[in-house]
Parts: sequence; C-alpha cells; structure tokens
Amino acid sequence: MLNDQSFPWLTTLIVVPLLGAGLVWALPGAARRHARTVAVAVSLLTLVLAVVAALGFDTAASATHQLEEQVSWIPAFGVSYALGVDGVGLALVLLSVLLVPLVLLAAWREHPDAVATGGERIRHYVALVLVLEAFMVAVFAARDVFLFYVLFEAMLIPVYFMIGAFGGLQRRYAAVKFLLFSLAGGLIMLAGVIALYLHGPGGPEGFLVENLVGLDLPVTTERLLFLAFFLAFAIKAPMWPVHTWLPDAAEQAPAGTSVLLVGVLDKVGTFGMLTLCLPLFPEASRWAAPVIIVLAVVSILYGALLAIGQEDLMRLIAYTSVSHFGFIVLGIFAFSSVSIQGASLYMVNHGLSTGALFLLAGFLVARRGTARIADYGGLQKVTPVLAGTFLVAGLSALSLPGLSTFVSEFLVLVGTFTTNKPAAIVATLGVVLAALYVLLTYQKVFTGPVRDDLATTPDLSTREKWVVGPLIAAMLVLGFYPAPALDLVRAPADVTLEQVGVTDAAPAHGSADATTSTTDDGSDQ
Amino acid sequence: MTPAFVAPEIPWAHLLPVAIVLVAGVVGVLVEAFAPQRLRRAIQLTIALLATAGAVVAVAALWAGVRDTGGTVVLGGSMIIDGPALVLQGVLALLGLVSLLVIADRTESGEDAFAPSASAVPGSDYEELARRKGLAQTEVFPLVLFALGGMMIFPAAGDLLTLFVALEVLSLPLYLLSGMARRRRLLSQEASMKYFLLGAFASAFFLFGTALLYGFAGSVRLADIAAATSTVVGMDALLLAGVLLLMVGLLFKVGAVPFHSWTPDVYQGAPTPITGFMAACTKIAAFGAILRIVYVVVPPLEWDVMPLLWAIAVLTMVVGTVVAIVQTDIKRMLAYSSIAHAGFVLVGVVALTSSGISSVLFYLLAYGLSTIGAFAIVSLVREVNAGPGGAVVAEATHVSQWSGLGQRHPVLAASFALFLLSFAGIPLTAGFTGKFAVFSAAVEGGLTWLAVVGVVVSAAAVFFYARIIVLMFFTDPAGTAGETTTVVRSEGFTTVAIALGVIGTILLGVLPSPVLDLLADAAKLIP
Amino acid sequence: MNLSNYLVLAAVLFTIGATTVLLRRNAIVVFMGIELMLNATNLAFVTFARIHGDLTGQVMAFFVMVVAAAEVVIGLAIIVAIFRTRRSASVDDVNLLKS
Amino acid sequence: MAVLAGLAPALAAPLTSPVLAQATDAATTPGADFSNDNGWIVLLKAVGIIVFLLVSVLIAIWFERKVVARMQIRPGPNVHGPFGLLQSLADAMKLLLKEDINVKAADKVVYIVAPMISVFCSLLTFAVIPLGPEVSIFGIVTPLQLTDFPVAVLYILAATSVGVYGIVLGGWASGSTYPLLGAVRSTAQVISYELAMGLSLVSVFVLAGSMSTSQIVESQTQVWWFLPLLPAFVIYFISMVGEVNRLPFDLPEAEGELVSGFMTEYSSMKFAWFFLAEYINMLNVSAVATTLFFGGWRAPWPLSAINDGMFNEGWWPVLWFLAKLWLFMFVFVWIRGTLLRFRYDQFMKFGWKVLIPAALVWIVAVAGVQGVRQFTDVDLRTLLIGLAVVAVVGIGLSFLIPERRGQAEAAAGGEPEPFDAFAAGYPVPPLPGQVLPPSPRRLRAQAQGAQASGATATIEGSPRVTDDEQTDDQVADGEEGMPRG
Amino acid sequence: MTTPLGLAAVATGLAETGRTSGGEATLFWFIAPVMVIAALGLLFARKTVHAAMSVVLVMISLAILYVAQEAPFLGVVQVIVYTGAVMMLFLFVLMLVGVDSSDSLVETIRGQRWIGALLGLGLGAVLVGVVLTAADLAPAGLVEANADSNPVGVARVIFSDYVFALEVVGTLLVVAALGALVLTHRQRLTRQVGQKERADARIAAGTVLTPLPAPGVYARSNAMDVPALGPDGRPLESSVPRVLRIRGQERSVAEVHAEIGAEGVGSTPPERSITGEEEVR
Repeated sequence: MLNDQSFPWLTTLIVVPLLGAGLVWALPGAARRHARTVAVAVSLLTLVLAVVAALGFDTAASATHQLEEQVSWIPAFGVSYALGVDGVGLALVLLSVLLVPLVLLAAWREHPDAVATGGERIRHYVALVLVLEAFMVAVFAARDVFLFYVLFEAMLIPVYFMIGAFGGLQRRYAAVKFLLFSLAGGLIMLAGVIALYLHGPGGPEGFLVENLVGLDLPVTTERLLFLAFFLAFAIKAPMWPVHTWLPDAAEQAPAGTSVLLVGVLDKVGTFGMLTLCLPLFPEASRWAAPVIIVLAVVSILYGALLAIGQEDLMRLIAYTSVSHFGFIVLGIFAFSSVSIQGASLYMVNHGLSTGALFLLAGFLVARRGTARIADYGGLQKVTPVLAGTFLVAGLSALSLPGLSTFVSEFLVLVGTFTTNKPAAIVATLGVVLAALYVLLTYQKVFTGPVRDDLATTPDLSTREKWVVGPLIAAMLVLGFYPAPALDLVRAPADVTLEQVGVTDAAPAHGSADATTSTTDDGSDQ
Repeated sequence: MTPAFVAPEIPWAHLLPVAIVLVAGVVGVLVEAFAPQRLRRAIQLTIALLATAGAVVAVAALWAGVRDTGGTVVLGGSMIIDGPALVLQGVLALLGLVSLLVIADRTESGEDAFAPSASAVPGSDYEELARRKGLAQTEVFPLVLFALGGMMIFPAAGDLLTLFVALEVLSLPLYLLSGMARRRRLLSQEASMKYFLLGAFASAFFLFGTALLYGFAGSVRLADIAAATSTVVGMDALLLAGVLLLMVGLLFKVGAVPFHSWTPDVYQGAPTPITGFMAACTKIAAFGAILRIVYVVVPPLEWDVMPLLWAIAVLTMVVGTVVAIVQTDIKRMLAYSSIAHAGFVLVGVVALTSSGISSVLFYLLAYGLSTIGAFAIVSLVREVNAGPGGAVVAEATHVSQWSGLGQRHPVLAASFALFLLSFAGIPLTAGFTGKFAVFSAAVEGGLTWLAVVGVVVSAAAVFFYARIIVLMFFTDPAGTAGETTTVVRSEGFTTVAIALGVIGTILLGVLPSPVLDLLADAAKLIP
Repeated sequence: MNLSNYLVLAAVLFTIGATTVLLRRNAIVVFMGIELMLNATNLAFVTFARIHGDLTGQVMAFFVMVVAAAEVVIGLAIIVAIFRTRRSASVDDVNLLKS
Repeated sequence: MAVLAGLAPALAAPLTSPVLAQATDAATTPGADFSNDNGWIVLLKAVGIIVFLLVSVLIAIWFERKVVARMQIRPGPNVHGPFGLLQSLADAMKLLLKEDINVKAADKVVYIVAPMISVFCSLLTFAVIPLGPEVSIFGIVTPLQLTDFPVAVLYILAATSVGVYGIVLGGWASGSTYPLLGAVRSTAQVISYELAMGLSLVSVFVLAGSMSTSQIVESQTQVWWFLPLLPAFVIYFISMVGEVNRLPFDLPEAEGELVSGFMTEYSSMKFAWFFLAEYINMLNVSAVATTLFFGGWRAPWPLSAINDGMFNEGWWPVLWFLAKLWLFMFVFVWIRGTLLRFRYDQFMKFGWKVLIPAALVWIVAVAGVQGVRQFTDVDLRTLLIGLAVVAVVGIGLSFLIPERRGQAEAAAGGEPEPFDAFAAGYPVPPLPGQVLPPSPRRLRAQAQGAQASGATATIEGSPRVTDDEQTDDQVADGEEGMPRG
Repeated sequence: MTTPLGLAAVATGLAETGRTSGGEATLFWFIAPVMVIAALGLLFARKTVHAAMSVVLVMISLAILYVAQEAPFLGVVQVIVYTGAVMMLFLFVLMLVGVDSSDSLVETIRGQRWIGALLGLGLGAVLVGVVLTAADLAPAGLVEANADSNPVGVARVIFSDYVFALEVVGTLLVVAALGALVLTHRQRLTRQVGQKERADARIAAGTVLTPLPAPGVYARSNAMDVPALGPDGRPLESSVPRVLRIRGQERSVAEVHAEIGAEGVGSTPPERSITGEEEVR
C-alpha cells in the first residue's frame, strides 16, 4: 500500500485534517477542553500520512506529477478535481504538514482567556488551523487551474478568521486589509482564469494545467493574462509594492498564524509563479522578467532596510520575509536552472527559518506580553536556550553557510549571476543587510545587561523545545545535506525552464555540494 | 358574419405549476372568509406549503417533456413553456416555499413579522388590543401565493399583454405586503407607498413601451415582434423606443440603476421575511422576462440597445457596491448588495450566449437561496428594550447592533457569514460559482471588459461584507450594546429555511455540476 | 388628418403624466399622473389598433383599464392607510426612510 | 344654459351614430334601423325627448304629491288648475324667481358647473331608450328612438356614473360640512350600487345576446326578461332606487341628518337643476327597467295577441311604454310613502353583503345554464328541472344547518339586581340590568311546578332533567329564595 | 359650441372608417387642445380636487376619441371604469383624506423641479419624435374586425387569444379586493355597543335623559346667562350653557327677577315656513 500510486494519498491528506476540524467543532461540551489534543493528534497523523505518501514518491521522476488523482468536478466549466505533486509541490506539502503540528503545539497557551471561556476560542482556532492545512495541501497539489484558484481564494477565509478573531488590538484592520488585498488580486486573477479557459481547448478538462500549457495565445492576450495571474501571486508573495498587508497581518496575527501565513501561505504566490505563470505564459514571462527582476531586487533591499528600522519584532520578521521573497522571485525570473532550483528550495527553507523565528518571537511575546524590541534586553543570560535557538534561526535567515537557507540563497544568486549580473550584484547587498538586521536584533533583545523586569523570565519549556527543535534540526540537516531536497527540485526546474523556452547554457547537474557545480557557468543568454 | 366562436384549448398540464399556485391563493381567500379564526393560520400554511411543493413537483413532471422537445408554445402564444421558463418556475416555486417558511415563523415570542391588524393605526389602542388578542393577518399567505403565481407566469409569458398582467399580479400583493410589518409600521407603510408609486410609474413606462411595440409590429406576441423586426422597415424608432421603455419597467423590478431608488427604502421598511421573498423571487421573475426579451426581440437592435444595457450593468454594479459600503442599516446594506447583484446578473444577460442564459439561471438560484437565508437571519436578530427583563422588540438592523454576534450565537453568525461570503463570491460557495458562470459567459460573449469591471467591483464589494463579518466575529459586544441585541429562537420554520439556504449555498459552491448540467440543458429559449 | 396626431396627443399626455409624477409632491396627484399615463397609453393602443386593423390593441386597452382599476384600489388603500397615521398625503412627509 | 343642457341628447346622438350606423349596417341581427334618418329628424327626436322629459318631470312632481297625499288620506295639491295639475309649474316658477345665492366659501366654478353636470348627464340616457318601433314621421320611416348602438346599455351606465359627479362636486364645492358629508355618502352609494346594478344587467345581456337597447327589446318578443330573470330584476330594482337617491336610500340628502345633503347650499335656479336631474333620473331608471325587463314598448300579453300584433305597431307601443314607465314611477312613490330610511351602515351592508353577492351568484348561474345549453345537448327543460332539484335539495340542506345562537343571549350575564317595582310607592319601570319579577300568578304557578318536580326527584332518586328545566328551576329557586326541596 | 347638425355631419364623416375625414379632424382639433389643457391642469392645479376634475375631463374626452376611433365599447368602458369608478374613488379618498390638502409647491430638493421639468420635456420630445416616425402608416381601419359589432369583435379576441390573461386578471381583482380589505377592514375586537346598550348605559348612569332646559330668556335681558325657572319656581342651574358657567358669566335670577313678573314670557320662536319645495321632497 505504501507504494501504491493509485491510493488517493493527496485526498487523504486533505480529508483527514478536514475531518479533524469537523471533529473538533463537533466535540461535545465536556470533551472540548481536549480540542487541542485532538487537533495535534490529527495533524501528527497527517504528518505521518504525508511522510508515507512521500516515500511512495519517485524522486527520480520528480519532474512529473505523481500521486495523481483526477475526477471530473464541474464538467460544465471544464473543471476537474485533479491532484498531483512534482518535486516542488511535494516539498511544500511536506513543509506544510510539518509546520502545522508545531504551530498547534505552540498555540497551546496562546490565549490567556482560553480557560475563562472553557477553551471555546482555542477550539475554533485549532479547527481553523486544520482547515487551513487541508487547503494548503490541496493548493500545492492542484493540477487544475480552476481548482488552484478556488483553493487559493478559499484559503483566505480561515486565515482571515485566524487573524481577525485571535489577533492583537488592530486585528480587525489587519484582517480586512489582508482579505481585501488578497481578494482583489485573486479576483483579477479570476478574470484571467476565465479568459485562459476560453482560449484553451475547452471541454470538461479544459482547466487542467497540462491542457493549458503550450497554448498559442495572441501576444497581447498572453501578456494581459500573465499580468492578471502575476498580480495575484505578487500580492500573495508579498512583493514590493503590494506587500503592505503583510507587516500588519504578521504583527497582529498570533505567532502561529504568522508562521503558517508567511511560512506556507505566501509560498502559494511564488509557487504559482513557478508552476503557473512561467509554463502557461512563457512569452509574457520573458517579456516581463526584466521588470519583475527589478521589483524583486527592490523587494530584497526594501524589506531588509525596513526590517532594520522596525521596533516590533513581528513586523521585523515580516519585513525580512519581504526581502526573502524578493530572493525567491528573483530566482524564478532569472531563468536559469540553478536559480529556479534555488528559489524552489528557498521556499522550503524560508518556511523553516521564518517559522522558527516567528514561533520564538511568539514565545517571547507570550512571556513578556509585548513585541516591542525595546522592551527586551539581556535575555541571553536568563533564557539561554531561547536565545540560542533564536540565534540559530536568525543566522539561518541571514543565510549562514551550514544552515539550509544558505544553500538556496547561494543558488539563487549564482543562477541570477549567470543571466543578470547587475541584479545579482545588487541582490547580494541584501545578504549584508540581512546580517545587519538579524544581529542587531539579537543584540538588542538578548545581549547586554538583564533588565530587571525580565530577570525571572522562564526559559523554553519542554513543549516549546519540542516545537522549535524539529525546525532547528531540519535547518541543520538541510544545510549540511541538501541533496534530497535538491533532488526533488532539480528536475522540475529544468522542465519549467524548458516550458519558458529559455535554454540554459550550462544546466547545473551538481551534486550535494552545490557550490562547486554552479560557480563555473557564467554565460549569458 | 365571422364563423362561430371556437373555444380555445387550454393545456392545463403545461399551466399546472402556475395554476396550482394561483388556485391555492384563491382557496386561501376562501379560507379567510369561511374558516374559523384559530384554524386559519394552520390551514393557510398547509395550503401554501402544499401548493408551492406541488408546483415544484409539477415542474419536475413537465421537465422531461420540455427537455426532449425543447418546450412548447401554448394558448396560441400566450405562454411559452420552454427550458428557462420551466426552470425559473421551478426555482421560484422552490424559493417561494423557503420564503413561506420564513414568513410563517412566529419565533418563540409567538408573533410573526406582520402586523396583527394591518388596518389599525400604528400606535393606537386598537393595535395594542389586536396584538394582545393574538390576531394574525393570515391574508399574507394567499397574497404571497398570488405574487408567486404572477412571478411564475412572468418568465413564461409569450406576449406583452400576459407579461403586463403578470407584472401587476406579482406587484400588487408585494405593494401590500411591504406595508404590513409588525414593528416600525410607519416605516413599513412608507415603504409600501413608495414602492407602489414608483412601481406603478414604472409599469406605465412598460405599458407605453408595449404600445409602441404593438404599433411597430401590429401584435403583442414576442414572436411576432421578433419576426417583424426583419420585415417591417422604416419604423426602427418605434421598435427601439418600445424596447427601451419595456426594459425600464423590467429593470425597475430588478432594481437596476438608475431605476433602483425604491430598493433600499422598500427593503428596509418591508417585513423582513417579505424582503427576502421580494429580493429573491422578484428578481428571478423579472430577469426571466428580461432574458426572453433580450434574447428574442433585441438581437436585431443589438448595437442600439446593448451598449445601454452594458452601461446599466456597469452602473448597477458600481453604484450598488459603492453605496452599500456606507450603509449602517443591515437591511439597506443587503438592499444595495442586491442592486449590485442585479448588475452581475445583467452581465450574464448581455453576454447573448447560451451559456449566458444558463449562467443567469444559476446565479439567480444561488443568489435567491442565500438572500432568503440572510434575511431570515436578520429577522431573528432583535433588539431588547432597555431595563431588566426587557421585552424583545423590533429587529436590530443597525450594523453596530450585530457586533459580537459570532461569540454569542456562533452557528447563526456563521450561517450569516457564509451567506455574505457567497454574496462576495468567495470560492466554494454558490456565489462564486454563479459569478464565475456569468463572468465566463460575458468573456465568451466578447465582453471581457465587462467581466473585468465585474471582477473589480466584486473585489470592492468584499469590503462591506467583510465589515459585517468583522463586526460579528472580531468585535467584542460593547457592554450595553450587547445586552440590547438578542437572537430569538425560531419556531422551527426559519431554522429549516436557513438550513436549506446554508446547504444550498455550500452544495452549489462545492458540487454545482448536476445543477449546471441541468441548466445547460434548459438554456434554450423558444422565440 | 393623419392618425399620427392621435399618437402625438398620446405622447404629450403621457409626458404630462410623467412630469406630474416627477414634479408634484401630493401622493394622490402623483397617482393621478400615473393614471393619466395609463390613459395616454390606451389612446396609443386604440390608435394603433385602427392603424393595423386589428382588435388586439383595443383588447390591450381593455386589460389596462381593468388592471388600473385594481391598482387604484390597492394604491388608494395604501394612501388612506398612511393618511390615517400621518394626516398628510405629501410625499415629502414620508421621509422616515431617508434617515 | 337650459338650451345648452337641452342639447345633451342631441350631442349624444351624433357622437354615437357613426358606430351605430356601421353596426346596424353590418349586423345581421335585427335591431333598429336608422339608415333613413337625416339631420332634421334627429333634431326633431332630440327636441321631442327633451320636451317629453321636462313635461314628465312636472307631471311626476304633481303625481308624487298627489299619490303620497292619497296614501296619507289628504287631498294633496288641488288649487291651481284641474286636480292641482299646475301646482308644479307654479312651484317651478317660484324657484326660478328666487334670489340666486352664491356661497362665499364655495369653489365658484365647480359650484356652478356641478348642477349642470347633473342635468346634462340625466338627459343623455333617453337617447338610447326605444319608445316604440319604427313609425313614419313626415314620410320618413324611423324608429322611435334617437339612436342605438351595440353598447347602448353600457352607455346608459356610463352617463349615470358621470352624473354622480354633479352631486359629489356640488357637495364639495359648497365649502360646507353637510354638503360634503352628503357628497361622500353619495360617492360610496354610487360605487356600491352601480356595481350591483351593472351586474344585474349582465344576465340580460347574456340572454339577449346584445347590449343594444333595441335588440334587447327585440329579444323580449316571447317573454319579458323579468320573469326568467326575476332575481336580476329584483336586484336591479333595488339598486335603481339606491342609484337615484330615493327613499329608503336617500342618504346623501337625508333631511334628518344632513339638512338636505349636497344641495344644502344651493338655491334658486341651481337648486332647480339638481331637482330636475333627480326626477329625470327617476324617469331614466324606470325607462331602463321597462326596456330591459318589461319588454320595452311591447304590448302586454293578451293585447299583443290581438289582431296579429296590431298593438305592437305604429304609435300604439308608445302607450305601453309610458304605462310601464309610470308603473315604475308609481312604485317609487309608493315606496316613498311606505318605507323608512335605512341607516347608513345597514345600507352599505345591504349593498355589499346581499346585493352584490346575490348578483354574482345569479350571473354564474345564468352563465352556467347558457354554457350548458350552448356547448352540450341538454335541452332547456331537463336543465331547468335539474336546477330545480338542486335548488330544492340545497334549501332542504340549509334547514339542517343549526342556527347560530343569538349573541345577546350569550352576552347577557350576571345576577339581575333586586328590583322593587313599587319604589317610593309608585309603579316604576325597571332600569337596565334589572329584571321585572314574574307576576304573582306566574310565581304561584312556578312554585307548584317546582314542588312537583322536586317530588318526582325524591321518588326516582336521580332526576334526569333537561338543561332548560334545570335552568328554570334554578332561576325559580333563586328568585323565590327557597331551598331546594 | 357646434350645432348638432354640424356634429351630425362630423359623424357621417367618421362613419367612413379606415380613413379620417374632415369631421374627425374637426372633432380631434376641438378635443385635443381641451385634453392637453386639462392635463396641464393636473400638473399645475393647486387644489387636488381641481386636478382630479381635470383628469376626469381628459378621461371623458378620451372616451369620445375612442368612439371616434371605432372603439365604442372601449369608449363606454372608459367612462364607466375610469370616470365612474376610478376617479370617483379618487374623489372619495380626497374627501376622506381632507379636500383641503392643497399642494405646497415648495421644493424640498433644490433644483428638483427644474430637473423634473427638463426630464419631462426631454421625454416628451423623444416620444413625440418616435411616434411621428409612424406618421406615414396607412390606417387599415377596423371595418372588417368590427364586422360583428365592436364588442363582439373584442370579446372574440379576448376569449380566444388572451383567455389566460383574462383568467389571471381575475386573480388580480381578487388581490385588489383582498388588499383593500386587509388595509381597511378592522375586525371588531370589543363587543359592539348597540343602541340599546348605549341607552341602557345612559339611564344607568343616572344623568339627565332629556335635553337640558333652555336658559331663562326674558325679553328685557340678553339672558342666555340667566337660568330658567323650574316648575317649582326655583332656578335651574343646568339651563345656563356650560361655557358661561365655567367662565363665571352667569347671572342669578335675582338680578333680573324684578322684570319677570312685569313682562311675562317671551314670544315663541318663529316656526320655519314650509315652502313648496320642501313639501315635495
């Protein structure tokens, strides 16, 4: 059964969390206080199932969609329920199911009022997380443009509630801003989706990605459609200048929500660019690439610069993400196999590092009740474990070699260098700035004399260690041994490049040691 | 001397859905006259529910035949029982049934939404006495049935005379029903008067349009008019003006801008269950007629009329949305939202494709279900008089009164949120499928720009829907405000109606296929 | 004389009726304006019937009369109901909904 | 002004004559044939009608006073002229010579126009009433009827309905309360009773197959419609009395309540107009009744059979027509001399709850019978027998329905107060709530009865008495203050 | 005013159906201006009743035009329905609502009147323009259709082609009746107090049942303010109007007592003479 490709693994991964959410909501009065336990159990079960499913994935054929399922859904619109993952998709699915139990665990004590209301609110929260998990898995696995769009939009609703109902003081503003930005982008994409279908082959499977790839679209139409899609994705993967919702959302949302939001949800944007924009509109992608690269570079620098100036820990992390997403977009639109691999990998790694950062920041906030950096100081001495893990996560964010992010960032820069030297050079500045904001923050929060009011701050509890531990471990493992991940993303990158119609002069077929294999190609195209 | 009069053949089978409803209305009137007072409500309710259910069954029974033959023209062209007509009749009967559930509900307080005695002067001793004696204006049921009967004729009418009569049959009861609210009766009576005056004004335009078309073609049959468009020359002005005036009357009924000004007032003033009924069913009926006219009569005039309709569609969407944003009354907000939705449906209408028809049909069904559900919920959220043990009074329609509802009544608020999301067109709800359908029809009909406008407007519309959700879920009920708002328990009927709305909204969002297939079969108008 | 004179007369009467609706504030006068519009329409119907040599127009006018009678009953009932409450028949006084 | 009003029927004729012309030209059904008429003959007829009406009104006034007087066993007018015949003329002259007062609060134009509307409209009706068959006037063969057309009867209804405006506007324009109340009453009255009147005429149309007066008269060759259509005739008769505001339905001008209703502020000539209109209207409705139900100008049965219908030709029929007309006029007077005025609510209730439903039921019945005759092979006799059976069974069944118990009985309750019939030594009547005690003789009788039943009760052990007896007993006990034996 | 003969001539002209005659033109040009002026009366009349009268005039004129246009049935129905029923109902309501409800012509929204007038003018221009395009229509006339007389022709069309609409109109009338009932009929909730009950109540209340005694009217004095004397010679307080008593303006008998004996009772009030007209009524 483990290797049985016909078993609907992906559907299982979707249905199990949904059932879990239903279960949590349906819990009778007395059992409600166990909602979190149930949710964690469900998410762990999902994780196990995902791992089992991943074992059935043929890494050698990572460019092709595997674990495929396809049922006709709305034949009248040409929509099918088609799932399947390639390497990138699988990696992101795994990331999602890994982060969810951690977030749930982290949310254990999220709400001081949880006791007062008999666990009523936390119950809703964990249920929403599970719903979101199902959507996340589904969106990364969708092989049908319509399905993708539907999930893309539907995901907003649980997140909207997670921010709006469980966030900070400005949560309403943040939630509405988040929703409006995302929906505006999404609805414009909807127009594109419709138009795309009408240009496609039509019929009951007219929305399948594979049926839409390689259409001979009129140039203007293609470019317009590309823009419609890209705008939605750019908003989602917060690119400058449509990123403004993210800092607010991240600041106001509970830490766990931020983890999922930034760590996974925003990846849908870059994932969409990679798997939809490029293959569907190759000409338009090439046409728009220069501008997008500029935007990406601006994002990198802008995010980093603003991060330095932030006073709020959460906002800071959010801005670092803007910067990181700049790298990812840059990698995608640099159109070299290496950069695309790097970008793909970056998506996973960023999820790990930023997830860890948000979670740790959340722990801090839970202890102190504030996210202002100025309210902290000298915590290193009081809470060494917390400080240590934060440092590791931070270093990962600034792409210290040996940590997972380094590999991906390096690949992106190298790949970009081969096609667009100026961009690569300017983007490198982002790395420097990253060091600045990470270290400065660490310094402010953890070093120096211990502030009196923080003297009794408890260090990480066992539960919290269990939350952060896996992430740190993953960063380290992937940092030193990125091969399995690279194996997953390499072939898809090549395929994507092929679809875009750019021939990579010297495709990187490097081994685990990416550095050696990628530094030598510098030919422009 | 002309030959002896030959009695026309009346195809009862094809008229069955309409006949059931109208006859039930007449029986209802007789019940009012002869049944003892305490039994009336039960009898009326039974008759009304049976009639609407019977109409649904009758439509279903006719469906197979119509699907195979494409429909028939009966009564020498007075009625056209084709796919869209039959589907709309079915939808109307179904939504009528759901509306009747809401209308019938007396909630735990034992008082329905209608004045105990509509003739009593508001605030008079007599009114109070009538209330205490538990009087009920059970005439509501036959009135609703009559309105429903008119609505069911509307999309099937094959000549302008029948259309006009049906227009009045559906309007008059609604004028009356609007004025019968139990609470805030002054408001209600005003609504009634405004609706009446403007409605009559609009039907006068409709009628003059009919006259011009008759002058143009020498007949009021739509088929003859359509045929005349190609044979009669030199009188295009008559045709054009006729069609435009006709459309004024119909667009008034759907509340399209600039003929929308009655909508918010009437929606706000009318008894909430009636508002739901009106919002859903009138729109459906009127769009049925608009479809027929646009698809049968207008095509030769495409370049004269369509740009106007495009403009109206855009205006309707934009005005409905923009004005809805600043509303503070939930019923008014829903009214403007309904205006905006009329715009969206118009986008499907002007597509002038077969998928345009089916998309409009689907949108109307989806919108109708959500609307009735939404207004049903509004009818349950009430104000409480200040002071200890305060009595439950009128509906709490100010949006601020809804804050924190999600925390105290999560299921109800969640249902309302679902309806709002459906209005907003969030995927996996019926509203999304509907919007997708009309927009794709528009794009298919070569009106991409219109679809884009529609999309942009729906994005903007999300704002005010989201605002209500924010209020319900993300805002803590302010200390005193929370106490002045409560949710009354339904007698059961409203709950069923809301449940039907929720189920329908989700089903049509997640698994719309069967319905879409059915509508695709039905999307063919006989001229 | 050309029959279109009748049509012009109908159009003029219709317009006057419509203008009455737009300009006057008294509900009853407004309503009479609407009745005038219906009457003008009937004249158009009758004239067209004569032009086409077809009685449908007259039938149409007949139906309009019946419908108008029903409409008047309802309309006046509503106006009387409001009047009993407010002792005024002016449209302007009916403005609770504006707030 | 009088001339103007006099032109009314003349105006009516040309307006309708084209239609009539084409209708009669084309129609194959028998009806009046006006094809020989020319301008002066139309004028002659019109003037003739007006003269006839004016003279008739003068006679009617005298007639009414005389008849009422005889009913009240007094002579009535008998001073001026033979039998006081010139009394009306004298009254009329006096009226015309009185000062014409214009009320200050009046709405001038309407105030003056209102009576004219009344008269004008009342003069219109006779234009379509056939006074006789075709006769020869100065060599021209023409019907004794000004004009006729396919919707003549509807035209009469229309003229009547416009005539009411005179009353309504007169009442309103006076700017005074009583006239206004009279006007409002009149509006309500006309709306209600015209409905019943119109409905009652429908069955005549159905049987005659036409709405043209001459054709309706034509259709009564065999039998006058009042016989087969008796219910319709009764309804018409009642509503026609209501329509002309005569006793017992003269509520718009009820002297006891409204001074004289809508005419209160009118005087002199303008009052005379109203007065004239009222009497002409009486003649109108009588003429319509004659035409539609009483065979119009046709001779009554034995006469009609004489000499091959000799009395149905030439100028004879005018006599029959007038006879029938004045028969109705007599009934008007008779009713006035006999009946009391209705109360307003009774009047409305009667109109809406009795007349109109009855008229509707009757139309349905007639239409049903006609439908069966037309579309099936059942012959009339079988049909009528069947209907009779149904009616008898229906009536029989209606006896089985228990009668509703009087509300007064149910409402009356509470102990009657003690009542002393000889308070302060004088016999006094009981006040409300007090009950006169039974007479001493009855008391004794009851006491005996009670003893007897008490005795049987003790013998049988368990007395089974009906409710009534029990109640009686209790009452008796209570009043006698005796313990039960 | 045209002479009857003239109108008769018009009539003969009209009889030639299908095309219009000079007679019809005369009639039209006589009536049409009247109608337009009357319609403008509706628009401008201050008194609602005047507006209603204008409408009545328009409607009757329309009826005449219908007759001229070979629609005698409609012409008569127009008068019966519109003039006899509809407008009568309007008048009825006007009188119920208060006939003095004259219209204030004050604008509530600035410029609204101008906008309305402009809209009206625009509509009129468009409509007139549109119908003028039908100017060269050759009238077919209704001779053939009216062969069996106009009502029969109309009835045939109604009962064959539009019988369904007719049935539906039936329900419309039911709705109208039901609606009027709902909005105006009040069920009796308290027990009806009949004449008998009222009388009983008055008696039980023990108040004066007969009319109050007239004040003491004496010839020398304007004596509404002086009480009358009862049979026992004592003044009757209640004979002085209540208002005077409340105002304290009554005078005692003593103030005028001296004159009573000297002058005796006043003359009887003059009886109203019975005129001829009243006797006949």
